[in-house]
Order: sequence, then structure tokens, then C-alpha cells
Amino acid sequence: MTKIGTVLVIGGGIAGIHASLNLADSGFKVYLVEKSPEIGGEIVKLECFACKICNRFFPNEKTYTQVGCGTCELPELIEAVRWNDNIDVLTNSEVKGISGEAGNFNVTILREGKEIELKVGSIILSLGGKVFDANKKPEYGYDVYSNVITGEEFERLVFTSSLNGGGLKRPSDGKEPKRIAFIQCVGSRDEKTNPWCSSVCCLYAIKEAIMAKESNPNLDCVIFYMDIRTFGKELQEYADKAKEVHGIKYIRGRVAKVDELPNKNLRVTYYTEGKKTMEEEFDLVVLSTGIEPPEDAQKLAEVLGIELNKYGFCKTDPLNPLETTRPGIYVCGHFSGPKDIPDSIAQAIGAAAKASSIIVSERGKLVASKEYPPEKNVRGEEPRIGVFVSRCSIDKDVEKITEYAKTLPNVVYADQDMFICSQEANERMKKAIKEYNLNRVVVAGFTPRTYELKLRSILKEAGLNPYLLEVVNIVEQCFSVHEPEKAEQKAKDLIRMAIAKARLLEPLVPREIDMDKRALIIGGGLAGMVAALEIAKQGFECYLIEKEKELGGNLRHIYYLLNGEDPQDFLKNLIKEVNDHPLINVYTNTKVKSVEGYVGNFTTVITQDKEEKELKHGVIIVATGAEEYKPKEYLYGEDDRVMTQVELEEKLVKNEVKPKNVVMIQCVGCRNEERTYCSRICCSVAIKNALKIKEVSPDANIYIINKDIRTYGFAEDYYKKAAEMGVIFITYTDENMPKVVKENGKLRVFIFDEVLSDELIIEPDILVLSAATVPRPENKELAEMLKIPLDKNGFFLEVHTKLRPIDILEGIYLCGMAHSPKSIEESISQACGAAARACTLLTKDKVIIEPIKAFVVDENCDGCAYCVEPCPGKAITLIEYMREGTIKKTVEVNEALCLGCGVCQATCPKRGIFVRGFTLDQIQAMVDAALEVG
Amino acid sequence: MAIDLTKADRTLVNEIIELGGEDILKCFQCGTCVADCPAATAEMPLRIKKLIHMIHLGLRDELLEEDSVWMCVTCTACEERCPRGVKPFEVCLAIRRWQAKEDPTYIPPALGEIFKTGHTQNVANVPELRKSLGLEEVPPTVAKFPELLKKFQEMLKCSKIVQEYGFMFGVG
Amino acid sequence: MEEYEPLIVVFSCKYCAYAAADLAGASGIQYPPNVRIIRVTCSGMVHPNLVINALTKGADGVIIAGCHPGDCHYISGNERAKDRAEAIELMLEDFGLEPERFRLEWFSAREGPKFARVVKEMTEELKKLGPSPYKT
Amino acid sequence: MPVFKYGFFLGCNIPAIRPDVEQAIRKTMPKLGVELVDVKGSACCPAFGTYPSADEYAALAINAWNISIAEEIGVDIMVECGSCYSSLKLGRDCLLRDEEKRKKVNEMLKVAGKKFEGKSDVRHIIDVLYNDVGTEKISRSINIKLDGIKVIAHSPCHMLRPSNVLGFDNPERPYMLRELIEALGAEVPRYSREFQCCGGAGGFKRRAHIEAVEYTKKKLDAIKEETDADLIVVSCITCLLHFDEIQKELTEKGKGNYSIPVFDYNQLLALCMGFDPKEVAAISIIPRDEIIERIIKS
Ligand SMILES: Cc1cc2nc3c(=O)[nH]c(=O)nc-3n(C[C@H](O)[C@H](O)[C@H](O)COP(=O)(O)OP(=O)(O)OC[C@H]3O[C@@H](n4cnc5c(N)ncnc54)[C@H](O)[C@@H]3O)c2cc1C
Ligand SMILES: Cc1cc2nc3c(=O)[nH]c(=O)nc-3n(C[C@H](O)[C@H](O)[C@H](O)COP(=O)(O)OP(=O)(O)OC[C@H]3O[C@@H](n4cnc5c(N)ncnc54)[C@H](O)[C@@H]3O)c2cc1C
Ligand code: SF4
Ligand code: SF4
Ligand code: SF4
Ligand code: SF4
Ligand code: SF4
Ligand code: SF4
Ligand code: SF4
Ligand code: SF4
Repeated sequence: MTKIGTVLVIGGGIAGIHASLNLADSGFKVYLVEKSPEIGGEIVKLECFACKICNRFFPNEKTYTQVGCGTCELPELIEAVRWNDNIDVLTNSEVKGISGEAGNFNVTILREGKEIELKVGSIILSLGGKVFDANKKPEYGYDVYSNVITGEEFERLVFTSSLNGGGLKRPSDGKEPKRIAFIQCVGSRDEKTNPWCSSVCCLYAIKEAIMAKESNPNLDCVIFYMDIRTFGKELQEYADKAKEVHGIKYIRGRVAKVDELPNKNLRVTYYTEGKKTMEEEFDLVVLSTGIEPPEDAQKLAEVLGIELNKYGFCKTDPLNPLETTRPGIYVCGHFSGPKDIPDSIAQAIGAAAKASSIIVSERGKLVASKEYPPEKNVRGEEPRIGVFVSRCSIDKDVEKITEYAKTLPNVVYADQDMFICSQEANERMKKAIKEYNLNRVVVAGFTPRTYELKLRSILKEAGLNPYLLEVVNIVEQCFSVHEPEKAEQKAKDLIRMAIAKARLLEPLVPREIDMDKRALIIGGGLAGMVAALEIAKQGFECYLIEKEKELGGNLRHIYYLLNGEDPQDFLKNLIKEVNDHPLINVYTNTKVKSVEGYVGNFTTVITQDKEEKELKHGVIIVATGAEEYKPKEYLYGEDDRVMTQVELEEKLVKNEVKPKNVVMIQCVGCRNEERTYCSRICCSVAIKNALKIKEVSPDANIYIINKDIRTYGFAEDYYKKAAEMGVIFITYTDENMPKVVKENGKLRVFIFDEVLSDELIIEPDILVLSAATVPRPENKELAEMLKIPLDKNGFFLEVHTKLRPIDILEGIYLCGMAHSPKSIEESISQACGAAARACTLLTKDKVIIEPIKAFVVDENCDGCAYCVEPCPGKAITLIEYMREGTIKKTVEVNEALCLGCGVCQATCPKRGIFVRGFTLDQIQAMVDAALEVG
Repeated sequence: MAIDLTKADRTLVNEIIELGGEDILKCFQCGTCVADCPAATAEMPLRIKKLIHMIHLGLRDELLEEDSVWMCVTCTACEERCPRGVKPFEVCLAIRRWQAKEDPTYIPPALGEIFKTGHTQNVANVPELRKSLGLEEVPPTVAKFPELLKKFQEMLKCSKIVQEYGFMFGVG
Repeated sequence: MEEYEPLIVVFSCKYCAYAAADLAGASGIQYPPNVRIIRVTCSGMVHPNLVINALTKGADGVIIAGCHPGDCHYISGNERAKDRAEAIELMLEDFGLEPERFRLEWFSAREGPKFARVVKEMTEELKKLGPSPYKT
Repeated sequence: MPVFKYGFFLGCNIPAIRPDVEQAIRKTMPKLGVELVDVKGSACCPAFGTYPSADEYAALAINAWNISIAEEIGVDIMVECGSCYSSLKLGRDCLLRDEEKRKKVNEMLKVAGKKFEGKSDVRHIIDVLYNDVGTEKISRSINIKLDGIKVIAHSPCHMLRPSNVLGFDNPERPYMLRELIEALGAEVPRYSREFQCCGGAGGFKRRAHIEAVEYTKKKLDAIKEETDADLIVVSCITCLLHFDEIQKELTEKGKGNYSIPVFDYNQLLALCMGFDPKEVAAISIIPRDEIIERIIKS
């Protein structure tokens, strides 16, 4: 059977976008099918203006938290998809039929009434989800009371209010709300509507409460919840700071109903322990509505021949989280269960690895590799500038502006066009460049943020160096914001400034570094092995470094999953596959001694049994995992009956315990002052083990003492199952921690029960501690070697927690619990993602380094080293060499590390260092031109 | 005063399930049932969620003391809204049955009244009033047909409660 | 006499601050046309000399616009800009320039309204202050 | 014209305390094409505070007893009292779902020569009025239009919940009674405690009297403060009695002036149809004469 090097991605949300970009970047052709008129998905609707609240949390610490929605970065991503030659975006399209099999499918697409046939090798489903219809909870009065809105609507409200100036305005009367209530779990964790937990609504409610607070710090924001489920990386800290810094109130209690008062305020009825039944008045009520399967999931599932789970989301298996029930069809994002943006992205990139590995042989065959004409050498030539003015969305005739441009020195050509981004305009531009022998191009129109990339490629097609371009923003920053007369004058000024800079533009050549097509994977646990295997499947060699005698990491101690499945066979097979794979070199009992180099060219020294070995490779994946905390609390280590969950699991499988009375204490060693984060998995693990105990001794009394139960997503089913089997859940708070003592040889647990408002005394046979998952102590040393950061908890820190959950640095990727605690399923997804990220580089022969980097003017530099310390990229080193018999001090820039920020240029007192494309002279020329009175 | 769970009786929950509180184990203590419960506004409030928790824990003696269940207005708001389908109102009735079983002084006197007349109110008592409105003097219920009332009582005699506490019903 | 129109040079980082200005445009929020935005990679790229030169060669005001602290796309470039702003303020004094003629402002990509507001505020302030003493 | 036929189940409170409601129903329904037959020998539903609180099987047997009579006649049951509706319908549902219980209960019924099959359904009168008859027909059937009269609609809890068994209206924001009143030409103002329970059923009033009165007072206060209602309309005898009694008590205790007349829906309908108030709206604690006068005159 012939294989097809094309992937069909269905659903253009954040997941679909990332899957597409990664596939296109690693040599596959992509069709991105989106049923709506625009790609972007759910996030486009989230109008978060309170930007970077996500980042503004720990301003005094070295690390920053990023938990916002990512709306701000979305336009760039959408542009990247739009201009990508290897991605065909088919909007207003739906899949109607499919035939064939993995590697070679025939798909029928209905696009705006017309049927199209596509041949693809594999398929990724990223259909997202649908927001719950709040009308199905009539007790909250949505659609009846104008001041009851959903979270999604609230984000838009904050945004539009800010546009119109002033504070928030509530829908009924435009009054600024003083008190806002957020109601959690609307259409989630509810047998009457949807029983699963939607996983993201706790997070977004907190985010929205902060947005509200930022618009008016005197606002009172109350979040009514059952369990706060902020389990993701750094989200517990986010929730805590929301309380401490912003004064957001959390009240445990599910709201029973909302009534509207004559003044359009709302009365919220709730109960929380320690109080009477409460009725409180709010100006605005925000419903945290949950996530459901996408609209036409059922229909599409039938068309594609895949199975859905009982709730209508895509059916997957915890050990194969990216695979649907039909070979060759993969899934990611909301569609396989509600999840937040980083998890969606990690999965999407992982799915890209899966989807491409079955068609590796076709890599690069169908992608358009563009041939460009040879570049014309313009060095030393007198500038011949062409000016192109776009009329798009500017009502006024731009004739006068064009005429003005013609009068400026060095301008040999100026013209205007209706739409500068249209195909015809591009052709004309190329023609003009050739005809008039232009060697600099100035384009005036939309913001460069949206089409600078595209314009550069046009220059290349015309045989010009792509950096001989200057874009003038006369739309967003001129005609859209000023009266026509004044805008015209300003546009002339802006064009004059651009021309001034254009005169000084030099051709820039991206540096190319040879790519060493081997990968180094540090850590041979589940994540490391999966990553290695995926990379090997793509045809690249890798080194897998494991410090222990055996591969497997934590998974070696997990004998059953929440659903009862035994992962040990899976592990054995995985280890065997890894060991047998000719492209994977496994080094057990091995440590990393040193790492040198940068993307494309790393040299790593490892020590195996005291023997050192040097490895060369182009990329690195960090998969060092994490470990169970050894508690100091609750008599652990002092009494044999006190054990951790892992120890319990071991004993249960070996039939060493058959307890009658069990107490489990949650959050031992985290969610406290020392470790502020949530370990994410321990709630599920406790329930898993409780169910196991119940299986062997149904009469056992099990008490799980917890702060919140965090069985997010479909794990909620097991929380319920445990309750139904008689497991008892008792909550505790920081103010009322459980106490454990040994009396007359018996363990006694004292816990204040809020419901009974009394202390309970339990005498368990065993006390099980749900101990935190803590980062490996070796991480610090490794981080220093790799020159990468750790977060404040000691896990590795990715570039952007929200939007780039896998990348640490160019060429260094992260997966599994080294990133943060996560389940097997999530570790596998992210490991596949790390493999896919690595492959985008490994497929290339050269790494291309953007030319906008610092360069040293040796004659000017006197080696004062002022620039060295401030450089955020740590790219500058002071060197000495002999020149004309004397020692000359100067600095050197490592271009692979330089970020192009220009901090050095602004620091240097001697004009010794500049950034290409933004030199001091170029900027000064623009300033001077601005000051010329035109 | 602390509650010693070593003295708790975890079979209690099965008794309540047996008596109609079938879904009691599903409760996750969210409090929706209490929030809008009229009887939860009382000085000694009815907090159905707390009673459910007590049953889970097996606090027999404490549950027997809780006469708050008898305040239930039977409005079923709790049942409508409970997100876990616990049917708290049914649990409420089940607790009452359990209490009545454990301590007959809980048995409501109205049981005897219904046994005797078929009604909680003596519908045969207002003939003049009914007549003045143009209605039959005695409505066509069991109150009007003594032979049917007898059969009705025969039927009830088959029940456990009448059999065990016949004295309350003037039988046995 | 025609009213004096101040000229403000804005050095804007190409990320959030520039995006904020774009957003003001996309949302049609009007503001005075007195600004000339110069795109730089990072607010940390702006050499103090650029500011002083501008002010002594005829600009009435200068703004350096960057991403919020902690939000810099170059890790800490904006913090450098902040350190430098203090130096610039001292230099203004030496040159006999009023402190109002220079501003360092943080924007997030969604703060279009804030961008418009800042421009409006500064334009009005400069109108009150009158032209730069260096203006010929 | 389609004719509907129902067994009219009386319960206890209507025939004993408010027979004028019984008469209002007996008079009005046939005019709307609903024929009523007696459920001869019916007993207490039984109310939740009685057998259901002590012996489930006895309670189910009484439910079955009542329903079996309707089954013998071959009609569905129609009830006005919310509690009766709820008790009968829940009991029926339980017997239909649980075969074992049905068997046991039928053994008890056998002694009385009866049998429960589940053929007869139980319907609330609002369900019948709204869904069988329809508001349009009601509007056409009346002689007096309640122009300018403001009526509070209170739907009984037991008509609504649990909605998976009882529900025919929206359980959280019922609209049927409201529309039925509007069909009479009246205005039905909204207020913030429109959906609050009256608080009158069960043991609350007896065991926590002060708070129970306070609970209902809140609702009445909301009516007074937020509307200028002329009367309250219910369709549940328990609610009717409760609103009537509690207002008197509040007034007597000096908590304010509470004197909003309370009617059952069919009483109001009967007045609009021109029936004699002395037969269909004769008994009340809060005086209704004035408002009846106004209605008749309009
Ligand atoms: C109110 C709200 C606030 C949120 N806030 C946050 C937050 O602050 N932080 C965070 O991390 N997460 C947040 N989330 C979650 C976040 O939105 C999701 O993680 C993310 O959108 C999932 O991306 P996706 O691509 O899987 O799905 P989506 O974004 O839903 O995209 C799916 C796409 O597929 C298309 N599609 C569907 N069916 C078909 C079909 N049959 N054929 C073709 N195309 C189809 C849809 O039109 C859509 O474009 C929030 C969610 C909500 C509802
Ligand atoms: C106590 C506990 C219980 C869990 N129970 C469950 C469960 O029931 N269900 C579930 O879904 N998930 C569970 N998990 C999570 C699951 O174990 C992880 O998702 C998964 O195993 C992560 O794999 P990993 O490869 O990222 O990390 P690890 O399993 O930690 O593997 C990392 C590997 O890297 C090696 N390593 C570390 N540092 C270095 C170094 N410097 N050089 C070389 N090698 C190094 C380690 O020796 C280890 O073998 C549990 C986790 C813990 C801690
Ligand atoms: S990711 Fe952060 S900065 Fe970006 S839009 Fe969301 S909240 Fe704002
Ligand atoms: S607990 Fe789950 S369903 Fe409920 S609000 Fe939080 S994330 Fe959403
Ligand atoms: S037990 Fe673990 S998963 Fe649960 S809340 Fe605590 S730290 Fe989080
Ligand atoms: S480049 Fe400038 S700052 Fe850096 S060492 Fe040379 S002279 Fe000093
Ligand atoms: S441009 Fe920035 S990253 Fe590059 S050398 Fe200069 S200071 Fe360092
Ligand atoms: S509403 Fe249901 S789940 Fe919640 S506390 Fe009450 S009985 Fe339990
Ligand atoms: S049915 Fe009883 S327990 Fe439930 S809310 Fe009503 S009064 Fe409270
Ligand atoms: S009295 Fe109250 S509880 Fe009873 S039916 Fe009427 S509204 Fe419901």
C-alpha cells in the first residue's frame, strides 16, 4: 500500500493549530479542516484584556507564573498557520466520508456546498468541546436575569467595558458592579446534567475574578465551590495568591439558587459549614459553565468509524491517550476530555508525532520546498527605494501620500495598491522590484505583526534579501485612530521615517548551523522511554540516559490504574521495545557529567560505571521525572503502620495487608508553606487504592481526610464510585490539621469534622499518607549544566507555562513529571509532544539562526564588559587577543544564545555592540526623520 | 465532646438504605440540599447533609436523637437539585422510618387517625358546611362507605407497623 | 496663533506595547496624532542617548513602551529599561528638561485603551508645558 | 370538542376544611369539557408525615388502594392538593419501578379485594388545565375578565418536584399557573421570592413555629414590597390554608398588616365564570369580600 505524506487535522482550535504547525514544520503536508469561518476555536471567544495577570504574580521572585488564557498570542499563531505553505486551511468545511486505512485514507470534505476529495496518510481530531448551555440549570436564572452571565460572556464583558473606558459595566443597566459571585460546577459534577468535572472552570473563574479585581480593587469577588481544582502547574499558587494578594473569597458550598431583586441585583442562596443558610446579594453572577463534547461528535464519529466514551467524548485508553479506536486516527485537546490550554497543546504536539510516525517514509515528499532565485548583491549600491502604499481599509485616497513618497531622496518608485496582501499586488511588487532595480522596499499598510513574514518571502522571490524591508503601520497606528487630515500628515511622516531607516538597511543572512540528527534523552522513566521510541520511530538515533540500574522509573511501582488496568505488561513491552530498537542506545547506571554547546551541536559527557563517554547530539529531552516525598509528618518512619500510597500499593499487591480500618491523609508535604503546589495525582491515587482495599475487604472502613478532592475530568466517576462503596471523605483545613498519636500501641487520628463541628477519633490499622510528588534533587545540578531554569518548586521551567508547555530553550525539551506531577496518561502525551518538537529540528539539515542578533564592532569595543552582565541571553563573553603586539580586550557574542534584545547596545558607552536590523544609527535616523518638519 | 469512631456502627448505613435511602452513599457533602431547605432556617436546624454524614460514619445514638428530620417541609427542593442524585428527601423519610423503628414514640399519631377514619381530617364532620355550599354532606370517600373502610383496615393490618404496634391503632 | 502641537517620539518594543497600539487601532479608539512610534525589539534596546538626542533636537516628549515587568519576551530587558529610565531622568535635569517630557510605560497586548489614554494624557500635559526649550 | 374524564381525588383537607374549593372544581371543570367522577372510597393519599414516615409498605399500600379504585373505573386521577399529587405519583412510580415492592403491596391489597396495576395515572389539576384544556379555551370560557387585577401566582412545590417523576412544568421557574391566571385577564407581577416554598407543609410549622412563620413572612414581605398584588392564587390546599392562617397570625402578633386574600385557582376561575361566591369561595380567614366584589363588578 502506498503511504501518503499528508495529515488531515479536523478542528482549528488551539490544539489543531499546534498539531498543524508541528507537522508542517517536520516535513508533512497538512489539511486543516475547520467547520466555522475562522480558525482559533474557543480561545478566540475568551476576550482576556487583563493581560498577563498570568505573569504578574510573583513580581519579586525570579520566576513568573503564566496561567492566563493565551488569547494574546493567538493572532500570531493564526498568522503562522495562514502563511505556512504546507498548511491548507479549509474553513467552512466538514468531513462527510472516509475510506481506506491508516497510511492511506480517502476523505470527502464538504466545503461551502462543494465536495472535495483528499488523500491523507493519517488524521488528527481536535474538535474541541462545547460550553454547557446554562439554561439547563434553571435555578440560576440564566437568560432570565440579565445580570446572570457565563464565564465566557464575562470575559467579553471585561473586554468591552475596558474598550469603552471606565470600569466594568453590568448588562442590565451599565452600572459598575460592587460584588460579583462566581458559581462553580454549573453543568459539571452533576448527575442531572454532566457528571464529569470540566477541569478548567475553577481556573478560569479565578482568572476572571482577578480580571474583575484588576478593573476595580474595591470589588468584592466570591467564588462558590465544592472543591477548588487548581491542579495544574503553578495553579495552586495562583489560587492561593488570588486569595492573599487580591482578596478573592472562596466559599465552600454549592449554590442552590439565584433570584433577581427589583433593582436587578441577585440573591444567591447557599450553605457553608459553620454558618446558617445564607442569602447574599450580588450585582453580578458569573456561572462557571462546564465543557461538553462538541456539537456533532456523534455524527462525525459515525462517519469516521471511531468510538466515543459513555459521555460522548472521544474514547481513548490511559496507556494510549492519543489514539482513537481506529488505527491512523489520533485525537487531542478538549475532544478527548476537558483540559486546559497547556495540556491541550502538549497533546496536540504529541498527536502530531503519532500521526506522522506511521507515514515517516513520506516525510518531505509532499511539502512545498520553494525555490528562490539567487540573491542579488546590493552591498555598496546606492539605495534605490521602492515604496508601496496599501489602500486597504483606509477610506481616503492615498494618492497624496504616494506622491509625497516620490519626492523623498533615494525613492525611485512609489505606487499604491488596493490590497497589498493580495496575490496580484504581490506580483506587481515583484515586477517593480525587478523593473526598477529596487534594492530597498518600504511597504505602508497594516501592522507588520500580521504580514511582515509574508512580505519577506515576496522579497526573496524577487531576488532581494528579505531583510531589506521596512513596514510602515499606517492603518492601526494612524488612519484608524486619527481624523483623516491629521492622519494623512502623520502617515507622510511615518513613511519618511521608514525611508530614513531603509537607506541604512543591510542584507542579513541567517546563520546556518549543521544539525546533528541525534537526540539525548535524560531519564529512562515512562516519559523518557516514550519520547525515545517516538523519535526512533521517526528514524532518528537517540541516547537514553538512566541513572538507575533499570528503566521504568515510577511506573515500576504502579500495579493498577484508576480503571483497574494493570500497566506492568505495558511497561515490560515498552522496555523491551526500547531495548530492542536499533536506533535507541540505552545507558543505564549512567549519569550526565557535563553538557556543552547549543542547539544542533551539543556535546555531552556521561559516566557509566565510572567510565566516561562523549556523546554528540543536536537536541535534548529532559525527562528526569519526580519522586514520592518521604514524609516527616504523622509518625512516618516511626511506626510501621504509617506508610505512603506507593508503599500501600506494594503491600496490597503482595497481599501483605488486609486492613479493616484505614485512614488516608491527603496533601502530605505539599499545598503547605514549604511546597506550595498541588501534586495533582495523589487524590486519584488515594481513591484508586481505596477502591482496591474495598475490592479485597468490602467491609473495610476507609476515611480519606482531604483539603479538596481533585479527581478532575472523568476521574470524577471513581470519586463517586468510592463514595458508593462506602469510602468516607472528611475535609480539613490549614487551621485544623489532623493529629496522629500513638497511645497504648494504637494509632489514633484526631480530626476536626466541620460538618459535625466536633472532633472525630479514629483508630486505624494503617495510616496512609498521600505524600507529595517532589522534584528530583539532581535537577539543580542538571539545570546548571544545561543552563536552563528551574521553577521555584524545583521542577524544570518551560518557556511559557501556558503556550509552550514543552519547550525549555531552542533544542531543549521537557516532558513527564520533570515538568510537574502528572498522570501516566499525561506523561505519555507530553512525551510524544517532546518527541515531535525534537523532530521538527531533527528533520532539518541545518538549524537556521535568525540574523537579528548582536554583533561587536571590535574597533570601538574597549572590553569594559559593561554589556556582559545585563545580557539576558548570557551570550556575551569577554575575550582577550593579541593585536599589533598588545593585548586587545573585546567581547564576543554567541549567536546561538543571543536573543537580539539590544540590551547590550543600549548599555555600551562606546558604540561597541549593535543589533543587526536595529542599530543605533538606524534608530537614530528614524528619530531624526521624525523631527524633520515635513 | 469528641466522637469516638471506634464505637461507631457502620451497618447503620445499610439499615437506612433498606428503609428507602437507597442513594445515600453517593452524597459528597456539597450542601445544596441544606441551602434552600426551609427547615434549615430553624433554630435547631434540619441539615440533611449532616444527617447523611452521620449515617455514613455510623453514629447511631446521635442519629436517634436528631428529631430535626421531623421538621422537613417535604418541599423536595433538595431532591430536585442534589447533584449526586442522593434523593435527600427520601433519605429524610428513611431516617424517620428508622427512628420510628428504633423508638416507637417517634411514630406519628396521625397513623392511628388514618387507620380509624381513612383520613387525617374527619371529612364526615362538616355536613352542614358542605351542604350550605351545595355539596354532598359526606364526601364519597372511605368515610362514606363503612364496608370499604373495613377493607382498608384489613389491608393495613397486613403491615408491620400495625402488627407490631397494634395498640396504637386500637387493634390486637 | 495656531495651537502648539507637541511631537512625541515613542520607542515601542515589538511585542506587547506595539500590540497594544495596534489594538487601539483595531478597536477604533481615537487619540491625538502627536505620536511617532519607532519599533524596537525590546524596551531594553533604547540607548539613553536616543532619548536625549530626540529631546534636544526638537521632540517635545519621549515615551519608552515595553511589556509589563515579568512579561518581557527577552526575560529581563524591560527591567534594564527601567534602570536606565532612572538615569535618563537625571540626565533630563542636567539638560534643563522637565521630567514630564519623558515617560516609561508598560503595556500588555490587550491594553489598547491604556495606550490611547497615555498618549492623550501626555499630549495634554505637554500642551500645558509648552514646546521643548530646545525647539528652534 | 374533546372530552376529558378524570377521577377527582379529594384528599383530606379539601372536603373537611375548604369544601368551597371542592365545589369550585366540581363546577368549573365540566364547563371546560373535563368530566369528573368520584373516586369512591378513596382515603388519605397518605400524607408524607404519616405512613410514609413510619412504614413504607403501609404507605405504598394506601397509595395503591387509592389508585386501584381509579383503575376499576378506568380513569386517571386528578388532584388539587400538591401533597396528594406528590404522594400518589411518587408511590405509583415506586410501585411501577420496583417489582418486588409491587408484589408485596398487591398481597396486602388482595386482602381488601383490590389490585394495583399501574394503569391509571395521577395528574395535577394545573396539568389538566394547562395541557388538556389550554389557556385559550379558558379565556373563552369566562364571563368576567380580571382587568387591572394583580395576582400573585404560587405554584406548589409538590406539583413540581422531583421533576423526573412529577414534573410537567419547569421545576425551577414554573409558568403554567402564571399563564392560567393571565388567561383570566389578570396581571401576574414577578417578585424575588416567587419560587420560594410557602413553608406550610410537614412538621416545620409545628416544631419550629417561630422560624416557620418568619420563613413565610419573608415571602409575604417580598410580595408586599415588590408588588402591589391584590390577591394570591395557589393550586394546593396546603398552601392555601397556610397563607391564609399565617397572615392572620402575623397581623395578630403585631408584625405588620398582612391581609392579601388567598384563592385556589379554580375558585378564581369559578368567579370569572360567574358562579356564586357563596358556593365557590365562601370560606377564608383573610377577608375576601372586597376583592370578590371588585372581581364581580369588573
Ligand atoms: C470560559 C472559558 C474560559 C477558559 N479559560 C481558560 C484559561 O484561562 N486557561 C486555560 O488554560 N484554559 C482555559 N479554557 C479552556 C480552553 O478553552 C481549552 O483548553 C482549549 O480551548 C481547548 O482547545 P481545543 O483546540 O481542544 O478546542 P477548541 O478551542 O474548542 O477548538 C475546536 C475547534 O474545532 C472546530 N470543530 C468542532 N467540530 C468540528 C467539525 N466537526 N469539523 C471541523 N471543525 C470542527 C471548532 O469550530 C473549533 O474551532 C477556558 C474555557 C472556557 C470555556
Ligand atoms: C507516588 C506516585 C504514584 C503514582 N501513581 C500513579 C497512578 O496510580 N496512576 C497514574 O496515572 N500515574 C501515577 N503516577 C504518575 C506516574 O508515575 C508518572 O506520570 C509517570 O511515571 C512519569 O514518568 P516520568 O518518566 O516522567 O518520570 P519517572 O517515572 O520519575 O522517571 C524518571 C526517570 O528518570 C531517571 N532520572 C532522574 N534524574 C536523572 C538524571 N539526572 N540522570 C539520569 N536519569 C535520571 C529516574 O531514575 C527515573 O527512572 C504516580 C506517581 C507517583 C510519584
Ligand atoms: S494569556 Fe495572559 S496575557 Fe495573554 S490574554 Fe490571557 S491572560 Fe492575557
Ligand atoms: S470542580 Fe471541576 S467542574 Fe467544578 S468548577 Fe472546578 S474544574 Fe469545573
Ligand atoms: S492530595 Fe495531591 S492531588 Fe489532592 S489536593 Fe492534595 S496535593 Fe493535590
Ligand atoms: S561592547 Fe561596549 S560595553 Fe561591551 S565590552 Fe565592549 S565597550 Fe564595553
Ligand atoms: S542582544 Fe540581548 S541577548 Fe543578544 S547579546 Fe545583546 S544583550 Fe545579549
Ligand atoms: S445535595 Fe446531595 S450531594 Fe449535596 S450534600 Fe445534599 S445530599 Fe449530599
Ligand atoms: S424536602 Fe425536606 S429536607 Fe428537603 S429541602 Fe424540603 S424541607 Fe428540606
Ligand atoms: S404547602 Fe408548601 S410545601 Fe406544600 S405543596 Fe404547598 S408549597 Fe409545597
